[in-house]
Amino acid sequence: MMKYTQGKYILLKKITLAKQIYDFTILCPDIAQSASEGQFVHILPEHFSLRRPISICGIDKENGTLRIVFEAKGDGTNVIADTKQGGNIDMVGPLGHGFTLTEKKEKAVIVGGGIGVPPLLPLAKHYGKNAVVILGFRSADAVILKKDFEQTGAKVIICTDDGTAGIHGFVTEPLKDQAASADIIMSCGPMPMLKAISLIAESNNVDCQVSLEERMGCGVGACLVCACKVKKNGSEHFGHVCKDGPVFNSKEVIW
Amino acid sequence: MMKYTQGKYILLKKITLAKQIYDFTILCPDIAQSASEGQFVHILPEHFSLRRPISICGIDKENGTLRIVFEAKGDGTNVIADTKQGGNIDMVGPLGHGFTLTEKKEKAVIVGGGIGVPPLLPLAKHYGKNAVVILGFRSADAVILKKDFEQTGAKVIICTDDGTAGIHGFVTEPLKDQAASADIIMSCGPMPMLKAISLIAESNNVDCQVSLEERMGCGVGACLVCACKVKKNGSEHFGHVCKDGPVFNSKEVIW
Amino acid sequence: MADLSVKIAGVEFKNPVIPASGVFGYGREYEEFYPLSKLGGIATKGTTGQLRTGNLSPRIAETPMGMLNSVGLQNPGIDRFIEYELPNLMKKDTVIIANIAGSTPEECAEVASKLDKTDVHMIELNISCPNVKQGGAAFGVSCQGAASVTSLVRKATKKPLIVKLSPNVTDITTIAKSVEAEGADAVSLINTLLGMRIDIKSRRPVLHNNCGGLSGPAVFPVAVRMVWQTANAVNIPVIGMGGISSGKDAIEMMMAGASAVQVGAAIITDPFAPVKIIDEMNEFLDSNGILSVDDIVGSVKPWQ
Amino acid sequence: MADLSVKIAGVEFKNPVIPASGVFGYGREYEEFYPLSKLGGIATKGTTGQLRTGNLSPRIAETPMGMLNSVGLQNPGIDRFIEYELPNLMKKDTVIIANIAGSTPEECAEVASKLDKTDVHMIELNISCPNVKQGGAAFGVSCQGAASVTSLVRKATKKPLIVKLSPNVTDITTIAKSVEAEGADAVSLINTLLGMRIDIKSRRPVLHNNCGGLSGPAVFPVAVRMVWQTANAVNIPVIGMGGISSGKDAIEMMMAGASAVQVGAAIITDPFAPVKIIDEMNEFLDSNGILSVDDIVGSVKPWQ
Ligand SMILES: Cc1cc2nc3c(=O)[nH]c(=O)nc-3n(C[C@H](O)[C@H](O)[C@H](O)COP(=O)(O)OP(=O)(O)OC[C@H]3O[C@@H](n4cnc5c(N)ncnc54)[C@H](O)[C@@H]3O)c2cc1C
Ligand SMILES: Cc1cc2nc3c(=O)[nH]c(=O)nc-3n(C[C@H](O)[C@H](O)[C@H](O)COP(=O)(O)OP(=O)(O)OC[C@H]3O[C@@H](n4cnc5c(N)ncnc54)[C@H](O)[C@@H]3O)c2cc1C
Ligand SMILES: Cc1cc2nc3c(=O)[nH]c(=O)nc-3n(C[C@H](O)[C@H](O)[C@H](O)COP(=O)(O)O)c2cc1C
Ligand SMILES: Cc1cc2nc3c(=O)[nH]c(=O)nc-3n(C[C@H](O)[C@H](O)[C@H](O)COP(=O)(O)O)c2cc1C
Ligand code: FES
Ligand code: FES
Repeated sequence: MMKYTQGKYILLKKITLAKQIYDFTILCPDIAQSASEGQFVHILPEHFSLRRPISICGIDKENGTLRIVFEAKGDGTNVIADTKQGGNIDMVGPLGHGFTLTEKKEKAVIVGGGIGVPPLLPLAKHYGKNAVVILGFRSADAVILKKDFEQTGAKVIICTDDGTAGIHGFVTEPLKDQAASADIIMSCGPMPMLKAISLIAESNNVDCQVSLEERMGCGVGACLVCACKVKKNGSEHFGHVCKDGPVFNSKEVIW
Repeated sequence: MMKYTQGKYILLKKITLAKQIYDFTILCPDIAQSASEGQFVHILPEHFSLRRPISICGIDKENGTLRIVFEAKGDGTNVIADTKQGGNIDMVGPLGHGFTLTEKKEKAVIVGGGIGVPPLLPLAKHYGKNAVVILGFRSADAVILKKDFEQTGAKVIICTDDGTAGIHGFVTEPLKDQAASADIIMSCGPMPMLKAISLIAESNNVDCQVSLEERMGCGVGACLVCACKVKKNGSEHFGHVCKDGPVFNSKEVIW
Repeated sequence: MADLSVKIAGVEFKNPVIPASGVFGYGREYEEFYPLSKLGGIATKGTTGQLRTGNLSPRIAETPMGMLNSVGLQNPGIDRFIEYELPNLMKKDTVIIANIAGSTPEECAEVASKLDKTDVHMIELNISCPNVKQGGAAFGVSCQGAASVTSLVRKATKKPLIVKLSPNVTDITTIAKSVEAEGADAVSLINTLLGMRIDIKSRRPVLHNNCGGLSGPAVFPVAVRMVWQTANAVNIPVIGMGGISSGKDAIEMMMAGASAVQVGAAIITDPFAPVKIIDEMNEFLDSNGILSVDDIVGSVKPWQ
Repeated sequence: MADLSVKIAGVEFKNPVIPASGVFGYGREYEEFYPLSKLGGIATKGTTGQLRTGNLSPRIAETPMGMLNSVGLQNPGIDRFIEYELPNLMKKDTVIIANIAGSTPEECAEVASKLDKTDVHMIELNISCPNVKQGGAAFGVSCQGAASVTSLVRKATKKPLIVKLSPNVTDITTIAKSVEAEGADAVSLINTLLGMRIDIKSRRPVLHNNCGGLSGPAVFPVAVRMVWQTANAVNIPVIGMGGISSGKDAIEMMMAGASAVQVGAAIITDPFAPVKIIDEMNEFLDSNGILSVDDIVGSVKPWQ
């Protein structure tokens, strides 16, 4: 059986979550069937040469759909955002090495920042009430997916940089309270945040998985453009975010 | 006042006349206002670098619309043909030196071949019942604009290469019968046809205007890519189809 | 409104956007779209010693995000240019750059010396055309060829002299340095990249000249690289061009080291391109709090 | 169904479509999309004497109808390639072309001599990388550099040897002739054009390496021109590449003189590109009544 699929898939539902943040539900039974938490899809904006990697935010194997939530930031994601409901999305997937789930009964502390929040939703679903979810945003109007996370039964803590919603401050503050009792920490967001989180995890001796970003070409591990330095078995080498990641054990990452 | 206009204009009406032949009505009051018979508009297919020259087939100054009829032949014209009713057409116009109309009461013999037929419709309107219109097509299913020409009051003669409609044969046969009594001959179509027509005109000592084609860049006479050899005052030089033409006196053309 | 003015070889430009030679004729046609005084300058169609009819048609072909042309220096000759086109242009309140070319260094020098007696603001010497004395290789593909024609033209005129470089070379910086050494006041680049397209139905090259010059957005990354390399290699100003079609492109080219930009193919695609580019540059500078466009020239911070 | 098979330097290809070096790894990933046996051949990622880690990220940037890359020859080294990748590839029922490179002619020759003892079908020598012995200029930009590395590699192996040429040169035909003279069995072209992009917000080059290699549809007209020139200058077969993204492009490249084609950037855009290209070539040949793809090689009819 072939592991990867490429095709033009129908955009079933399109919602705007916040300014320039879109929530797409895409009919793609073959990709949905084999997708897992933390993987991504690689989307080609029409008339572009490079695909855009977007994390999977929801997997509905029964209905054969995937959910993605993304920011229309530059030229390519703006073109993707312009797709009309019923239109086509040219997509390759599911790609990458996602999060490694542990037993549901473990206490997972799930930490997301900004547009790094969406891929964490499936994790909250998995751990349910045993999860503590800490989400950081710029301000109240940038908060996304709060309800979705709450519906998983997880405890949800919101932080904003400007205090307009939830705790005024960074996600690292509530994390410090939670880390000691955590069985595992999982995170996605900007690099400085991930680095801070991995230090907290390390000092608490808790396993930590982080989802990284790098500019990509093929998305499948062949072209070697998405290299990032990683440590494995003591020695440094180049890993590839698209295939060895995007999710890495925080101890492997060279910050 | 500026002579040329460029803008995105609304496609009001889109009709399919024959296989791959489209009839567009475009709202462009500024262009319509100054357009005249035999001129063309220069249309940019989205994501292309070069515009496509398309002759004006109808000018409605009152409603501010232009009509164009064109064949979706290659990549660019296919993209233009995909424009939806209500969508935008990026257009520069009106361009070129068109037909020079003589008095309405003169006998004009108007000869068109294939997709060269559309620009002749405004001429038939001008000369009305004094016009004899000879239109040649591949076969019955390629015949376009027959009714439109008939409505002008002109006498319309249809020829087809395969005899499936009208006279079986080339437009030159009926032209030979009409040329002697003609005051003027006006024509648009493939080069070999135009050459044959200009020879008939010459032997009957009738003035003849022909509309030529050449690959174009700017469309306004600046880039010099649409050069064609012409004779003027006895000496040969390069004319430019976009500005000196597309309509030339047949005696100027070097065949 | 940021200050868009720039000064190159002593000549003041109200803004750094100049229609490139060959796409803008002598400005007459574009005056039907907008006043030419909006432009920083105008580089006129390449002019030679005598009238030239150019190559046979077709002379243009579409390519992915670009175009090939093979006009082949069609022009009415320098005398007619000086008599009929230049006086009109000089009234337009914009910098007039006379682009010149020739089949021999002597022809180029003769054209330049005729321009020296006019009011034209600058001369741009195109060295991408074939040197008949050297078996038809372009002047601009060897240091020696580039130097020899520059040296002769330099002697023929006191006007600010821009030498326009060919990108079809192994190392453009060596050519730039050799024309700098011969007294060029500035260099402009890039001219077109040599390319070809074939109509697979007829099996004929699309251009009657078989090959032609590639320009348009497709070549932009090559142009940025060459401008960056050249700006780092010479001490005279660099005028950048090749694929610029937006204000952002112009800003990028100037950050790479260009003191001004020229716009070619984009005008064929959209006659308003240069005025749109000026507006977009203004917008970018304003929204980034940059007071003068001069401040961004060569401001790229390369990785070590 | 037209006959798509071609023969180059004695090696039979079932069809003329070959993923280009660097975009296809060692095929493992694309086997998850389609069987590799569908392909005419596979050019593997450039392999050097020792493991190389390549350049720092970012290593890729988008450009109009193209892309820049600066991977920088990351590879596990020849020994690991021979031990771990090659045996797997040799089972795939397609022609395996080992692309090799090195910092010195000696390194290239050593890699070739190790491959000589394997079952690999062909060797493709990439001469676009810097020669450390010559101050870092690429071997491939001078006839002497190209000849010297070709000559040494030629002595190291009896395998059919393809030399892959750099387009960043004034005259590619002189380089092609000098590698032909040193015993190359074929040439392939074009490698990437040197380019640059700058992020105007951060004023940083997008690529950490500052410059990178341009490929994709944008370069297609340059590639067609160079293939045409080269095919007319040498007597050995030419393998054409640079911007091919459709069956029609492949046909055009073969009409220009290529005996087979490689596909790079298009695979990054669409993993199925090579199989789509094979299907589209078949369609074109069939609908034009052409029985064998061999018949179109070099069939362009230039204007006089
Ligand atoms: C594994 C992975 C998962 C991601 N998941 C999401 C998600 O769920 N939601 C979301 O909004 N964003 C996500 N991103 C970031 C997203 O890919 C970029 O925002 C997007 O590629 C930017 O494209 P653009 O056309 O807007 O920007 P442009 O500036 O036009 O992009 C130019 C090039 O740079 C690349 N690029 C720019 N920013 C990034 C970035 N941050 N990471 C990787 N490549 C980049 C683009 O892909 C493109 O190749 C993810 C990135 C990765 C690597
Ligand atoms: C003054 C003038 C008026 C025209 N009026 C009409 C009209 O009313 N209706 C109509 O159907 N066609 C008309 N044509 C022809 C029409 O311009 C071409 O069919 C069209 O440009 C082809 O574009 P494409 O994208 O289909 O083909 P492609 O093969 O993709 O075109 C590639 C390039 O070649 C050019 N080209 C190809 N064929 C021609 C041609 N015959 N003449 C000029 N350039 C060409 C294209 O403009 C483009 O630049 C006219 C041409 C001219 C010069
Ligand atoms: C149709 C056309 C004609 C040109 N003629 C000339 C010319 O006469 N002299 C010259 O120096 N450059 C000429 N050029 C090159 C341009 O001035 C410019 O260097 C090149 O096109 C790259 O810029 P662009 O990508 O913005 O077009 C011509 C370009 C085009 C497209
Ligand atoms: C990501 C990437 C990596 C490449 N690596 C190599 C390489 O290792 N060796 C080589 O000879 N060419 C390499 N190339 C060049 C391609 O093989 C090819 O020559 C070039 O990209 C032009 O073809 P294209 O336009 O189809 O991509 C690489 C190209 C890309 C895009
Ligand atoms: S994007 Fe190609 S290897 Fe990761
Ligand atoms: S198309 Fe530019 S001069 Fe005619």
